[in-house]
This record gives sequence, structure tokens and C-alpha cells, in this order.
Amino acid sequence: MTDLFSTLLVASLATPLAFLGACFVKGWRRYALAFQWLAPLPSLATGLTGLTRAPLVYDLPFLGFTLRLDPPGALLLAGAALLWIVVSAALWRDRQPDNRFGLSWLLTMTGNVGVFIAGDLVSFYLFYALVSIPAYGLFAFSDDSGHKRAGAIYMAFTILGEAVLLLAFAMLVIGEPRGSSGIVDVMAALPASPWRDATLGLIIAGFGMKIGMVPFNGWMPLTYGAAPIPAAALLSGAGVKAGVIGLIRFLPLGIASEGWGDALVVLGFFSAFYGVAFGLTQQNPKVILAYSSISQMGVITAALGMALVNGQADASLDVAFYAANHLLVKAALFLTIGALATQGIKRSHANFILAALLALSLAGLPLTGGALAKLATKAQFASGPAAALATLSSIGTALLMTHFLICLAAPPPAAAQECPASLIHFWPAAALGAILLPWVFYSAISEAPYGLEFGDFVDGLWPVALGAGLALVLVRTGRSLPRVPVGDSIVLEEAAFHRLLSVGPSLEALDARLRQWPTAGVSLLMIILALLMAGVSGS
Amino acid sequence: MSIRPFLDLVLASLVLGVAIFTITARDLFAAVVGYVAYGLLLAFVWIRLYAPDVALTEAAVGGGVTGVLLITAGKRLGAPNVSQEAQPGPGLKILTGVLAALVATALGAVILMLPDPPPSLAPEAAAAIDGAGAGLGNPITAVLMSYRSLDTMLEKVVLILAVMGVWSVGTDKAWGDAPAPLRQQKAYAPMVFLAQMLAPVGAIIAIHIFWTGANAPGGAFQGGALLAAMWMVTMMARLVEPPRVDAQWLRLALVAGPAVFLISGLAGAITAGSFFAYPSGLAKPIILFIEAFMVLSIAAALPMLVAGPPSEGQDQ
Amino acid sequence: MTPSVLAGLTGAALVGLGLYGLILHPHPLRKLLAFNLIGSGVFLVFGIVARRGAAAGFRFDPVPQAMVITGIVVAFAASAIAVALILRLSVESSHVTLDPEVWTKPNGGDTK
Amino acid sequence: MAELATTTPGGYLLVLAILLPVVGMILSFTPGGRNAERVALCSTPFGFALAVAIAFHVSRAGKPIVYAVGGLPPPLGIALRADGISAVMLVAAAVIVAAAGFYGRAKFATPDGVREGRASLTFWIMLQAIWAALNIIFVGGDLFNLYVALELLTFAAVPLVCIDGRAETIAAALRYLLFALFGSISYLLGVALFYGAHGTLDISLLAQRVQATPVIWMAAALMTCGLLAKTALFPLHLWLPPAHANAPAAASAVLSGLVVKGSFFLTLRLWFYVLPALAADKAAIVLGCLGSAAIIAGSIIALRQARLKLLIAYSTVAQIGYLFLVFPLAAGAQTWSAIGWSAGVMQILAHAFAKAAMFFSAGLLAEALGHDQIAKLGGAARVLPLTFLTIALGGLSLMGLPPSGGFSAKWLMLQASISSGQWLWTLPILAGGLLAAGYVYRILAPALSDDQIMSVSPPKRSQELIALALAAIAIALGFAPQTFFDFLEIGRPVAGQP
Repeated sequence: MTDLFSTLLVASLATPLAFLGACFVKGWRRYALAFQWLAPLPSLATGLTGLTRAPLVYDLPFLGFTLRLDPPGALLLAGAALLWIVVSAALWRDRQPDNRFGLSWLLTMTGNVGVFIAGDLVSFYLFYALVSIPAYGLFAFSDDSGHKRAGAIYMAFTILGEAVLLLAFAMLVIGEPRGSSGIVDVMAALPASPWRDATLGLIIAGFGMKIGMVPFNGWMPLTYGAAPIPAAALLSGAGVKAGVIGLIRFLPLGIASEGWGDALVVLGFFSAFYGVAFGLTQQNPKVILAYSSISQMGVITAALGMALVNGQADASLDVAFYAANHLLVKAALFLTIGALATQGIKRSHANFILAALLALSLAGLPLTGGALAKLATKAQFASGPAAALATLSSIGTALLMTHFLICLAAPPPAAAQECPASLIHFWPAAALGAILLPWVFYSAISEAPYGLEFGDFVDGLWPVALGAGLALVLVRTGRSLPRVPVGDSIVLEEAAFHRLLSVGPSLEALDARLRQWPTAGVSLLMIILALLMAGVSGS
Repeated sequence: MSIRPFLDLVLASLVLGVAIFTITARDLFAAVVGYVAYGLLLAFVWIRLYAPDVALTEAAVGGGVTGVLLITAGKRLGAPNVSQEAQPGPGLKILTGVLAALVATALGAVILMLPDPPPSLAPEAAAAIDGAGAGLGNPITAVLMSYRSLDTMLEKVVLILAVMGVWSVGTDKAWGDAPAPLRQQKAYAPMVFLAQMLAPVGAIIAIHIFWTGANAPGGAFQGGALLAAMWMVTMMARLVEPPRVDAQWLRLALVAGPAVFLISGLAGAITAGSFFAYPSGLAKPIILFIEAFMVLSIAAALPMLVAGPPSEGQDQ
Repeated sequence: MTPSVLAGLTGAALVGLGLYGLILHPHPLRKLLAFNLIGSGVFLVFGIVARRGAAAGFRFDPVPQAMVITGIVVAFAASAIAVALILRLSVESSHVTLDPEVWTKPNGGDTK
Repeated sequence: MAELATTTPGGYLLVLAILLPVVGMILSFTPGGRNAERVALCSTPFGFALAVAIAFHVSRAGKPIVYAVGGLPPPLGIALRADGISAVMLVAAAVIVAAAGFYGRAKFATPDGVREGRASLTFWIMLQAIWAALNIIFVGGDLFNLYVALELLTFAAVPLVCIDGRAETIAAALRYLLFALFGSISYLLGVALFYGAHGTLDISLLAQRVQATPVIWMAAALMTCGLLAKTALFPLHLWLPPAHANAPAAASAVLSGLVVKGSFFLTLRLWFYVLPALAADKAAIVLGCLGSAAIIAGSIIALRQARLKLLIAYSTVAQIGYLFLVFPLAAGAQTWSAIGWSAGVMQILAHAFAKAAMFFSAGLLAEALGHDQIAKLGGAARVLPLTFLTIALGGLSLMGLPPSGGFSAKWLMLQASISSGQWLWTLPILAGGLLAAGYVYRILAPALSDDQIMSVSPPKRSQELIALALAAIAIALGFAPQTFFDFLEIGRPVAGQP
């Protein structure tokens, strides 16, 4: 049985790779791309199987990679695989996107699957890069300057995050005395590592860039605004979870560490409210969803922070569940934009109510998956200011999502073309699935029962109702909110970057000077003398 | 107290004086002429350092062939066409001067600090002279042809490569043609007479230098250089013109030295148990045999390096 | 001061002089002359090393002397290539200069 | 130490590896003509086989293999030695030279109706000469012999720069030659001082004899500087961008991928093999600082280039900078030295293959589009997918993203700098990666976009595949197993135990 499970684990990775390989054979490319929705099937099976099992480690005999699947990874793997299958199948049934797009899609998918099952630092880094960088191709291969800008900014944050993580990983591997690069081993050695604090700081910054943690949030609204709906659904649903799994894997959750925990809690809640506040200033539903992601990822960060404060090792599964719920709901919400924008699906009351349930699920509406997600993180936000802040963030989320629903009444005209027809027909099922599927998973991960008593029901309902009510009040009192450019702080960062670019011409002038023969000759003599001095004085 | 130290001092200051002139002269051509004179003076320094082989080489190549090369180039260039702004400013001049002086001072200082007693390979070279050195009386020839034969072989390869490099600078159209004559004008009658008289004598001296090089100062390189100089003299007198670069005899002559060296080096693996080793007893004749071809190659290569790339319309 | 020390110091001075010329002279042929001056200075250093190494009945150490001979040939080959390039440059262009500004036009360059 | 002076089994292969391209060169020159191409191309498989055989022998012996030329051991004779890095470099050189040969066939085959062409003959002879010179540099054991090889390398590289005869290429070649001569004479002066101080130029004998005297420091400073000039380490890079950017692609690939590595290899030999006994911390820091400056300045200026080939050339300036971080990172006998050493060699290899692939692709692209202006690359990836795939893979390695040799190199370098406590080096390493991502993005983003592109003449598929193969090697290096890094350690002297 274990052998079968390892085979599945290997197949989860091998199948997308095989599809990737097939793309390089000319006759096969078309089929490989069109049928790539089949590629995550083994991952789905692996994820479901792995939910309830002890962690499995498998060393790939070649390449030196280690695969490792534990329940948090399995949960996110199953969710992500499901999402990839559904969206890819619909997308390629409808039309044949061009090769660049298809290949980017497949590469992102491979990275996304891999990042949940990578067991060592190098393979994690590889898959993390793979889920981040090719995603550029999902929205930025355009001759539109807005898309190009979004692509460039996305790339800048991605590469910066990669660089920060590379340094952090190098510290992790050096801190491991036996030379192992297995994630479990390096994390076990981290508390004793002399570079512990620097490593943690870099880890938080690096993955923070991926999950849009304030102040690294600017790229997210721009990217989701530019991305076509299927791509946005995948990036916000599955792609971002690479950052979540990164935090889960690389924060020493089992060991109480107050300083870092508190910092994370502050950062997380700040992001959570920041996302709500700035999301309210936006009108484009895609952008609002992006701000909602910033906010939700903030809640996850805060939950991890509390786990760190309290030394809760099992928080990883709770947080993973919260993330998996967000994965399904956020993706379904993006599809909602496309679905309601077309004439193909009637703007009936039933559809709108479904959309509202889905949106408010994010805020923890009772009986939806969101309520379960809240329950899952109850251990983290048990009492004290954290519990109050968590409730406050629920209210904020309800407020933001109601604002989203209001804006949804007039979706952008382009949204209709962005979303493939099959997905639109499929949308009600997807929405229901996103609301209900968490129930299936929940039983697998937790024994804590979901109380169906009236008190609990009210406890869950009032923040949602309050948030929704506030949103309606906001509409009534008129739109006095300031207009903030999409991506808020990114405008300032871009300006700073452009100022930085002015180093270029002066450096170029310096280079032109250095390349003059006499200057180069003088440099040569100076280096001779410098080396001589260095040697004579050093000995 | 003999007069020698005084003479040495005079010689050193002469060399330095001419060198300073070469660097500071305003006129390009004057600087070139200064350099040729400098090369000849340097030969005397080498004699004072008990290095007659080097002195011969320096006179033949440093002064002679390089001189012809540079003078020809200086003439072809005519007045230098350097704009005024390219001249370095005074600040740069001072900085460069200070840095160059510092490097020179440091160098002078470490030369004075060289260890005493000085290390030397002379004992090893002397001990090996009857073995690997093939009983050659001239230890330098032994070093060049036996102890460090790989260097010498490579140096000849460098010469071929340089010839190819010089030729490659020509135009596509001219490929295969001959280089331009060393002198554009018709030669003066005295020059022609001199060449006619000098060339055969020089050639004989060259062969003598090569032959005695086994035991006395001289050798393949010096002999070849002198032979080359004679060929150049006859070309300057326009008694002969430079050959076409695709002439097979020329190519063969150019590669003969390194090729024979290579073949005997490879054969050494069979006959003497090691690449570039000589079978005992036969070493000296083999070395002379190789050197004979090297003389040929050097005599062909140096004039071709001076003559420059093939030039259009120089069909013989 | 022995002849060899004198020659060594002369060599050092020649290196310094040559460096000065090689760095400052704008004309490539003058640079080449300066290079050859440095070269002869370096060979003189070899020369005094050889002279100091007199032993075993030799008045000099033959190994560095042999190296000088090889070095002179190599330096000559270098000069020949440089001269060929300088002459070709003078034919191709009115500017015989190494100044990079002349050659790096913003949109110039090879179009093959 | 006697074992490094006498011939070992397999030692004869070293002589053959040197002589094969020399013989090829001579046979190409005489009789010349079409023969040159045939000789050059036919010798590449043999050269590769020799390199592999040498690697096999080194691996089996677990220590360097040696050949005393003429049966005469040093100090009087010349010894050739191949250790781990020599063997690896021999193989890399054989592969890249072969690739350049087969790639260059499209442009440098002797034209029909001509017995012999200038450019063709020059290319084939110089290519083999570069190969010969590199092989000597990789296995040479004598500093003066290495000087001759270094000159051979320069004289072979310079004509390739100006092979097309345009005025700016001739000026570039002249700059290159004169500055390289500046470097060689400086190197030679150092050689003279070494001999004057210790009476031998054999690397392993010197390693036993050197002491930290001013003479030796002066010699080391002069030789290093000469080599830096030839390696074009910033700020001595004046000759590199015009020379590498204006040469034909086949030549640029060899010049950027291999030729600058030749002089760098000798710098490694000097500091790690001749002078390991010296406490050279400060000198290593000087070199590391120059390398860091090269990374930052080279990358930023690469970002600002309008022409693709100039961008790639400046990227070489930056990537050379990484190589010099080896000196502070691999010094001494600490545990991290081995990591730094592996990182340095990996960087040499990854850059050699990635850069050769990039130059090949840039050449194909320029030929297909008729220009190499980056601003006009919009949409080009759709018409030249294979070429841009190669650029992307090469770029991946330059950026240091996994899986690639460039990633391995930076990953190991970061580890070495952290564990040695030399934190500051992590900054240029990471900044260089970010900036490299910037310039690779500048090429790829417009090329992949939906912009319209005018019609192009498709490049030869075989040339595209050669370039892709080299890029694939750069990627495959990222999967190098531990045994590969152990192999690189063979023969590396460790300070304090010569």
C-alpha cells in the first residue's frame, strides 16, 4: 500500500513533466497542451490519499530530489489539483490558446503541484520558481501597455522574492550540521542555527512577497486585474498557496518563539485590514478580489503568527485548511465575475444569491466552507486581542465582499470574453462545490465537531451581517471614498525605482571613462600596487 | 678600479637616454628610429651580461627585423593623424608618471632583494648536458632544444600563427596575392649593389651561426634571423618580390620547422620512451636536423611578418 | 654596483618608462614602441637572474637566457600582428585611434 | 612531492591533447584551402575523446596525472599535469570548440569556386589554435610554458575579432591585442621574479618553496594583474565589449565562453596552486572587491545596451566578476573552502556553456531579423521559437534560477559566504542575479509579447540545435551529483599541507 502511495506521489510529479516533455515533440504538442487537464489527476489522487496518512518521504533516485507529503501539503495539493483540472479542461475545450500561453500554463501547473510535495530545499526552490515565473505568461504576453506594466511589476516582485529566499535557504542548509538539505532536517536544526533570526526574517519577507503581505502587496491587484479570468482564478486560488505552504514549511511552528510570532501577528492583521480598506476604494471586481486575497493572506499570516507564539505544531493543518477553503472560494469568485458578465447565464436572483453565499463564505457565513475555515483557526484565535481582531477581520471581509457584490452588478465588459463558455455553464456547480466541498475535507482533518446549535450560528452570523450592513450604509451615504490607484503603494515604489534607474546613465558615463585607454592603464597600475600592498602588509 | 664600471654606467645611461627619447619624441618616425638605435644598444648590455646568444638575437630581431618592421610601418603611416583632444591632460600625466615610477621603484627594490645565494638551474643543466643535453657545448641550445623543447616548439607555432594573423588582416579580394613590396619606389643602384654583395655573404654567415650554435653562441634562431634579414635586404632592393601567400613552397617552408620538430617529438615516444626525448647517441644529429628546418621556417616567417598582409594586384 | 645590478635597475627603469608611454601615448604605434621597451626591460630582469645564477662552470644560468630568446621571438610576433592591424586601420579609417567613442555609435554595429 | 614530477599512467594523453590541435593547425595551414575545415572538424571528436579519457584516468587514479616532457622531470624539464579541474575544462573546451566549429560551418565554409578564402582559413586555423592554447593552459605545469600558451591564445583570438575586416572591428582587435600585450608583459615580469627568487617555474615545486617575501608578492601582483587584464575584469574590461560584440557569433561564443576563462584559470592556478602557503587574505579581498564591482557595474550597463550582442558582452563582464569571488570564498583549508571552490568551477562551466549558447542565438537572431536591436525584438519569439528557447535557458543560468549550473554556482557561493562569515559577498551575488534577471527580461519580454513582427529568413535548424544543446548542458550542470564536485577536488592543494 505504501508502495502504491509512493508510486502515486512520484506520478503526481512525473505526469505534468511527461506532458511538458511531450510539448517538445512537434506532433504531440497540440495534444499535450489540449489534454493537460489530465496531468494533475495523479496529484488529486495523491492529495486525497495523503490527507489522513502519516507523512511519506520518497527520495528520487536521480536528480537528488526528495518528495515529501504530509497532510497539510496533501490538503492543498488536492485542492490545487482539482482547480487545475477543472479550469484547464474548460479552457481547452473552448479554444486552443497559443503555444506560449499553453506552455506557461503547464509550467505553472507543474510548479504548483511540485511545491506542495517538495521535500528538500533545492527542489522546493525549483518548484517555487516554476509556479511563480512562468505565470508571467498567463497574462503579460500582450501588446497592451497596461498588461506589460503589470507583468514587469509581477516579475520584479517574483525575482526579488526568489533572491531573498535563496539567501534564506542558503542559511538554512549551512545551519544543518550534517549536510542534509531535507526541509524537515534543516527546520529541526534551525533553532540552534547561528543565523536563526536572519533566516526567519528573510523567510517571512520572501514568502510575504508571494502572498501580497503589506508592504509587498502592490503587484497583486495589478496582476489579477490584468490576468484573464481563468488565469486569475488559478493564480489567486492555487498559485498564491505556494507562499502559504512556504510559510507553513519554513516557520518553526512547534517551537514557541514570541518575537517572530508577535511580529507576524501584527503584520498579518495589518495586511488583513489594509486589504479591506484599500479594496473598498476599488470598483473593478477583479481588483477587489485581489485586495480580498491580500486581506485573507493577512489572516493566514496572523494565524501562523499566533501558532508561533504558542508553539502549536499542529497549526499547520489548520492553516492549510483555511488556505484550501480560500483556494476554492477565491477561484470560484473569479469565475463568478465571468459568469455574471455574460448573457449566457441569466442574472437571475438564484444566481445572485449563489454568488452572495460564495462571497460571504469568505467571511465565515455559517454553514458554508468559510465557517469551517474559521472554526479550523479557532485554536489560533482563541482569546484575547487576537480573537477580537479575527472577528473584526470577518466583519471587514463581509464588508469588502458585499462591496464586491455591489460592483458585480456592473461587471467590466471585457470579463465576458475572458471567461470560456464551458466554465460559465459550469459555474453554478463550481460555486456550490466551493461552498460545500470543505465539509468533505473537514471531517478528514479535524475531530472538532461543527456545532449546529443556535448560539454558534448567531456567533457566526452577526459579523457577516454587520459587515454587509456596513457596506450598504456605505453605498447609501454616497461614494465619498478617495480613488486610490490600483496597487496603491506600487505607484510610489515605481517612482522610487525610476529614480534608482537614474544611476544607469551616470554609471554608463563612468564606464565610458574607465574604458578610456589611459584610465584603464592607470587602473592596472593601481591594482598592481594594491595587490602588492595587500600582500606585503598581510604577511 | 678598472674602467669597466664606468663604461657600464655610461652604457646604462645611454640605453635609458635613448629610451627616454623614444618615449618623449614628438615625431612618430623619430621615435621609431630611436627605438631601432635602442635595440642595437641593448645588444651591448646583453654582451655585458655574458649573454652572447641573447645579444645576437636582440641585435637581429630587436634591432634589425623589428626595426625594419617599425620603420616600414612608420613610413606607410606618414604623419600621425591624432587629434589634439586625444592628448592626455597634465593631471593624468602626473598620475601616470607617479604610478609608473612607483611600480618601477617597487620592481627595482625587489630586484635588489633577490635572494643570496641566488637559485640557479645551471648545475642541473650542466649535469644533464651529456644525457638529455646531447653533449651540446652551448647550454642554451640544450635548454631550447631538449630541456624545454615544448616551449621552443610552441614558439615556432606562435610564429606560424602570427604569420596567419598578419595575413588575415588583408582584404578578401587580395587573398592569395603577394604582400606589397617592402619599398614602393624603385631601389637605388647602391642599394641593389649592396644587396647583391651582402646577401650571399650574409647567408653563409647565417648558416655558420646555425651550425656552430650547437657548441658556441648562436643557433637556429639567430641563423634563421640573419637569413631572414638577407631575404629582406634583397626584397628591399627589389631584386626579389614577396611571394604569393598561397604559394605551396612558402607554406611548406613556414611549417617545416615545427612539423619536423613535432614528428621527431612524437617519434621520441617510440625511440626514446618519451615524447620529445631523443634516443641516446643520436640526439645531437637529430637536434641539428630539426634545427636545419627551423632555420628555414624562421627565415621564411620573419620576412613574411614584416611584409604584411597580401595586397591587391601584387601578382607575381 | 655590479653590472648585473645595474642592468636590473636599468630594466626596472625601462619598465617604468614603457608603462608611462604605453598608457599615455594616443598613437597605437607609439604604444607598440612602449610595449617593446617594457619587454626589453623585462628581458633584462631575466638577464640579471641568469647572470646571478652563474654556477657549475657556467657564467650564467642558461635557462632564463633561453627564455629570453623565446620571449623576444614572441614579442616580435606580437609586434608584427599589431603593425598589420595598425596599417589596416589607417587604410580603413582616417582615425588611427583606440578611442572607444569613435567606434561605439549608438545604433551602429553589425547587421549580419 | 616526487609523484607530481614523474610520468604517471595515462600521462601521455596530456601530450596528445595538446598536439592534436597543433597538428590540425599545421595541416590546415599547409596545404590550406578546403582542407582546413575538414581537418578542424574531423579532429574535434578525437579531441573530445582524449579529454574524456584524461578525465577517466584522473578519476580512476584519484590524483593528478602527470607527464614529464622528454622524460626530464622539473625543475629542468617541463611537466604537464591534469587534475580534476583540468580534466573538466578540457572536456568543456572540446565541446564548445566542436560546437563553434559545426556552428561556424554555415558562415566559414570555403566559398564555392574559390580554392581558399581568407575568412575561412583564418577561422579554422584560429579556432584550432585557441583550442591548443587552452589545452596547454589547462594541463601546463610550468609558468613560462604557460606564458607561451597565453600568447598563443591571444594571437589566435585577436584575428577572430576582426575577421570581417570592418574598421570598428579592426580597432576593437587592436585594442584587445595591445591591452592583452600589456597583460602578458606584466605576467612575464612576474615569471622572471619567481625564477629569480626560487630557481624554478614548476608549479608544484614553487608551491613547496615559496615564502611570503616582497619579491614573491611583487611577482604575484604583476602576474595577477596581467591575467586580470586578459580576463577583462572590471575596470580592465575596456577591450571586451567591442571585441566580443563585433566578432562573428561563432567566434564570440569561443571568446566569451572559453578564452577569458583561460587567463582566469591561470589566476586560479597561481593563487591556489602556486601560492597556497601564503596568507593572502587581503589580496583575496582586493580580488573579491573587484569582482563585486564587475558584477554590479557590468550588469547595470548590460541593462542599458541597445544591441543584443553588446548586452551579452557586458553580461560577460558581470559574470567574470562572479569568478573572482572564489578568491575570498575558497581560500584556506576550512570546510567552506571546498564549497567555494566547487562554486567557482561551476560558475566557469555554467557561464561558458550558457554564454556560448547565447552568442550563437544572438548570431542566428541577427541573421534572421537583419539587426540585433533589442528595441525591435517585439514578437520575435513567435517566429524564432527555438532560438528564444535557447536564450531563455541560457538566461536562466545567468540569472541563477534552478535548475541550472548558474543556480548551483550561486547557491554554493552563498553558502560559502555565509558559513565563512563573509556576509558582504552575498550582496553582489544576489544583486547580480536580480540585475541579470532584468537584462534577460529585457530580451525575452518583448520577444514573447503579441507585438507584430515583420517577415524573417528562418535560420538553419542545425545551428539552432547546436545552440540549444549548449544551453541544455548549462541547465544539466544544475543536476551535477556530489561525485562531480568530489572530482573537482582532485589535486587541489590545501593550504598548510602542500
